[in-house]
Amino acid sequence: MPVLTGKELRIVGFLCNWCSYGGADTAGVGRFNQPTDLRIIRVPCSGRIDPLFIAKTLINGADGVLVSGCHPRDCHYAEGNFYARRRLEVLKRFLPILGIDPGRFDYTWVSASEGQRWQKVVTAFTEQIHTLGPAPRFDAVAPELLAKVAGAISQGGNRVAA
Amino acid sequence: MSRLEELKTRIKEALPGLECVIGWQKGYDALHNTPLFMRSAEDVDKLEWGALNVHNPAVYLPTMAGKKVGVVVKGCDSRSVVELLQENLINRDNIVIFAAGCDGVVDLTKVKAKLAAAGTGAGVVTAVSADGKTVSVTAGGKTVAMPMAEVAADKCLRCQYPNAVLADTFVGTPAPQPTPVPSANADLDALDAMSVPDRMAFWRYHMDRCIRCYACRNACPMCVCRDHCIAQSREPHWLSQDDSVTEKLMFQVVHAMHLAGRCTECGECQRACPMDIPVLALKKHLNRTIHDLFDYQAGVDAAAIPPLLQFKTEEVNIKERSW
Amino acid sequence: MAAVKYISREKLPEWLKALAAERRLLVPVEEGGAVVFRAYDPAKAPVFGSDATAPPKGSVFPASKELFSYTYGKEGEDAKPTLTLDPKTTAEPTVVFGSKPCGARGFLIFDRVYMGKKFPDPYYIAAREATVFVTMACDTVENTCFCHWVGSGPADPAGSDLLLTPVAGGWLVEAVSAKGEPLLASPALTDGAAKAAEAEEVKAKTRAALGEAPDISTSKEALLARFDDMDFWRDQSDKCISCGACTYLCPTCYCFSITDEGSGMSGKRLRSWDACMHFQFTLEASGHNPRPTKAHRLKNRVGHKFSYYPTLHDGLIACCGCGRCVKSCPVSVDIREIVQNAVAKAKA
Amino acid sequence: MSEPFNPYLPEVATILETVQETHNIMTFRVRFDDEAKMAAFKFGPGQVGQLSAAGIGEATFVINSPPTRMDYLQFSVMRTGEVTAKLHNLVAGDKVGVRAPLGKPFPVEDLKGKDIVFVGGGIGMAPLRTLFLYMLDNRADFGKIRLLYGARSPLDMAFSAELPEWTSRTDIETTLTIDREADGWEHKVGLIPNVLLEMAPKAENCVAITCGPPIMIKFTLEALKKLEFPDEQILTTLEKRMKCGIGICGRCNIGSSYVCVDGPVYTYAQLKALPNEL
Repeated sequence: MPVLTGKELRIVGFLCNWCSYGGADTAGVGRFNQPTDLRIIRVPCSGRIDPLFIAKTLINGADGVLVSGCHPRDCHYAEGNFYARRRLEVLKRFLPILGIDPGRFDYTWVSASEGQRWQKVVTAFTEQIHTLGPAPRFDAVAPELLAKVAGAISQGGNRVAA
Repeated sequence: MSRLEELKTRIKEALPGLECVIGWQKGYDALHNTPLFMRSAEDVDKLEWGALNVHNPAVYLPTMAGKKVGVVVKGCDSRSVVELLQENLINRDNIVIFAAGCDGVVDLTKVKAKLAAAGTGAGVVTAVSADGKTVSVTAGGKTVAMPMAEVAADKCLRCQYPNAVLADTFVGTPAPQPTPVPSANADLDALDAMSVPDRMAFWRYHMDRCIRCYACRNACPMCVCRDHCIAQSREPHWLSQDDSVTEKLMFQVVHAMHLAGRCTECGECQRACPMDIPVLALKKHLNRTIHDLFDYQAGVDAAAIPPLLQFKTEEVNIKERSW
Repeated sequence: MAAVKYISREKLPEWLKALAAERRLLVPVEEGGAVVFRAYDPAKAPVFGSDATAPPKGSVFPASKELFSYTYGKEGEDAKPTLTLDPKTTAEPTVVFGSKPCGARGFLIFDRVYMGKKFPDPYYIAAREATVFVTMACDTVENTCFCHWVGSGPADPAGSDLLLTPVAGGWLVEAVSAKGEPLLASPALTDGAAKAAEAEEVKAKTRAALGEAPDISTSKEALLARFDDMDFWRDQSDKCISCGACTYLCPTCYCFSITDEGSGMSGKRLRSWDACMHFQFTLEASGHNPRPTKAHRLKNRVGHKFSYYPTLHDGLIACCGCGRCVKSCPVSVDIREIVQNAVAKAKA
Repeated sequence: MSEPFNPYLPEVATILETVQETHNIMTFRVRFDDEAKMAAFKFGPGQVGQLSAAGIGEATFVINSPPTRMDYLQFSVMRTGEVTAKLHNLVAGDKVGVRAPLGKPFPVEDLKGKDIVFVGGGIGMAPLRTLFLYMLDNRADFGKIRLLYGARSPLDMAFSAELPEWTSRTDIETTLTIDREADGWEHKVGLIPNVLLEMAPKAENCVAITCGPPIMIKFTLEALKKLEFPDEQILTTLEKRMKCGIGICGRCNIGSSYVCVDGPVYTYAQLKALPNEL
């Protein structure tokens, strides 16, 4: 049963195999109530997550992306999540310049035993996405908006008066 | 002896030990210079130095691996060489770097706009002269004087390294570092001022005319995957052949993310774009982020490790969300 | 002889609106500094002065076109697999307004390939037949223009249906094909007989401004003679960065790729522009590549236009001389220079 | 009005049977779902088709069944890339698309009355098989027929189910060879060009038809020259990356010759006249 009322949105979760996937499992086994918008993709390590996975997911219309890995210092592969943290932070700051609300992406750390923390994270993130609503799409930008931004940067090119 | 003549002399001296030396020569008209591959003394005599040397010759270096080559660089080009060295993509022993102080290069898009405003066009240019302060372009019988500050490439308007950061042969007196001009980041400033939905509209508007020629990628000295770019592979299948803005923009994201912490902001991506798409703004934004997060600038120290190839257990500038 | 008409600058929007009412009307407009062909919007003035950054190639040969859609399914009690293919070859009636003669002439190169006897291409034919070209003769010539090298000129009507020539206050309008004549019916057009002489003068003046073309009539043999001379091609291609700007912006480059895009049980097969300058173009599944370096690929591009195509098509050069490959090249690779170098080397 | 012929639109066909020939070669026997089109389908030995795995793409293969046996069209596919990997996962009953026939066939009429030497290596046997079987089905039209078929090892030999018949027939002479000794192998051991030299076919009134990997072709051509075969009496088939198959898309051309329409069958004399870009 969805915790949140209203239409389900499309949220994609990339979870590391060793901690967060276990954490989500713990939450399930513990029968913690969770919203059902999240679709989980299990990856070996948060360090495996190419920021482009997230960018492609969002550009192609997902309403939100959540990444979760082992807590720093607890990575199964010792340092995968340290690299991930740098990449994910860079991506998070990059998304708004593309026109994607930074609130549509977040990353966090949840261990395999933290079922309750997982419940909290997924609920808070899902609520956040519901507040933002369905993601606007690049291929459906209103013509008025296009006209508005057309002159935002003055450029030269090979324009010649008619 | 002028900088150019001294460069020619020094290159001629070095040429016998080199496969070639890459520089610039006059192109098909007075407004365009073009990359020059010097293999003989007669080739060296064609060398040019000045505001029309817009190209970054470092782009050719990774493709010439295994050969000993020379390259003539502006300050900004030298940063690409350094970044390539940082990443072990070229071998220092195989590269001979020739450099001179740079007084800035023009942005041909800005020159075209000036010509258009004067009622003429870039296609009919017959003469160009530049003295460091002003560029005078004669086109369609009119001579238009353009202050360098108005037609220089953005990177020149905030240039920190007018002299090569690494060179084997540096000729002439070093060029003074220019004072940054506010308009140097007009594109990024405009984007910063926009709302997030407006930015989506902005990219939708500009990417629509992308022809997917990958000039931005191929002109980029740091795009070293070359023939194996994921944009054109079927396995993995990152991009489809749909003529859609999402596919086109996705490639720009691929390019930008693969440049994170590596981009020296030479501006070749945008300069090369035949459709004048302002793709450099994405990299400017990214570089600002990298600088804010890691206090790092690519391509100035050959021994430095790019920030995304290292980490700190306690990151000073990354504030994670508490749930 | 069809009537000669005149359209004034003031009356032009009226004519454009009338044309747009009945079909898709593509005009050159400025977009972020580039000039591209877009559906006519009365709020946005077309740009007719200089040649468009991108030619109107996409009007008939879109960058990406669905050849058919496919759907897998199951039927019957034993759930036998099914596969349904659904092609769409129809095209929208279109007027391309304001291209330069070279941009329209490019399709003559396409026609011989796509409208051949053995495998006429239904997608191309439908689009070609549905498209009318209202072309504007040039009154200025750019440094990159070389239409006169390849058997054309700044007022070449070949490939166009109406030809407009700039005269004082507007344009002289001539029907140069039967397909163009119905477009003259608009009341915005007036009789143009009085302007005909002025138009002829403009045409002659522009043609004279191009000067004499060098003799490249031996390009067919000259390029073949250089086929194995890889030092020559290394020198020609040294600065090339192997991007696709030259091919995608070329009004005559007609090569393409076919790819399937889909997920799950359905999707589509697309035909999309492809560029012989890309490594992947001829890369075989085995890893072998008959054109492994940019020198091989540039050789094919120049060879195709100035040697192989003319060999197959009565000497017609697969180039319209618009110069886009030269002016849009990030490193100013100049195809004129390459052809001349090959011709000169053959003579030597 | 009926739709004009669409050269890009495949015929939907059903896989009747698959045969795992070797670890990486699989044979597909297919029939068009449209029986009228199947009945009307005509092709010559050596012509190729584009097999589609819709959703992945198309790739070019020779129709290696002969036009004299029209129960099905047979394609043998070596797994090398994306499309062939997908095809290898298909089973009887699955649907494929077929665009055929494309290209030019072997000049069958010119071969009548001649002695024939087939020299096939590995998957290169596929294009020879169609002509070979066609000749067997019209045996009286041709002179002496010899087949030399080689592979790396017995396990790499495709069409193994047919080999006993080919080697036991008395109206033809079949020689099988592998590169290195293998247990239980009763035929020749040796590289194809060397075995060919041993066989020493006489060039007079004889046509050699060869197909195989590039290195084998190279040395086979040398062997044939030693045996004094004139260039006009050597036929081979080329392989190139193809997309359209109808002479437009610009991949398979060698100079002005488009392999997909002017080939894939060339005489050595024709090949020599083409620019060097294989």
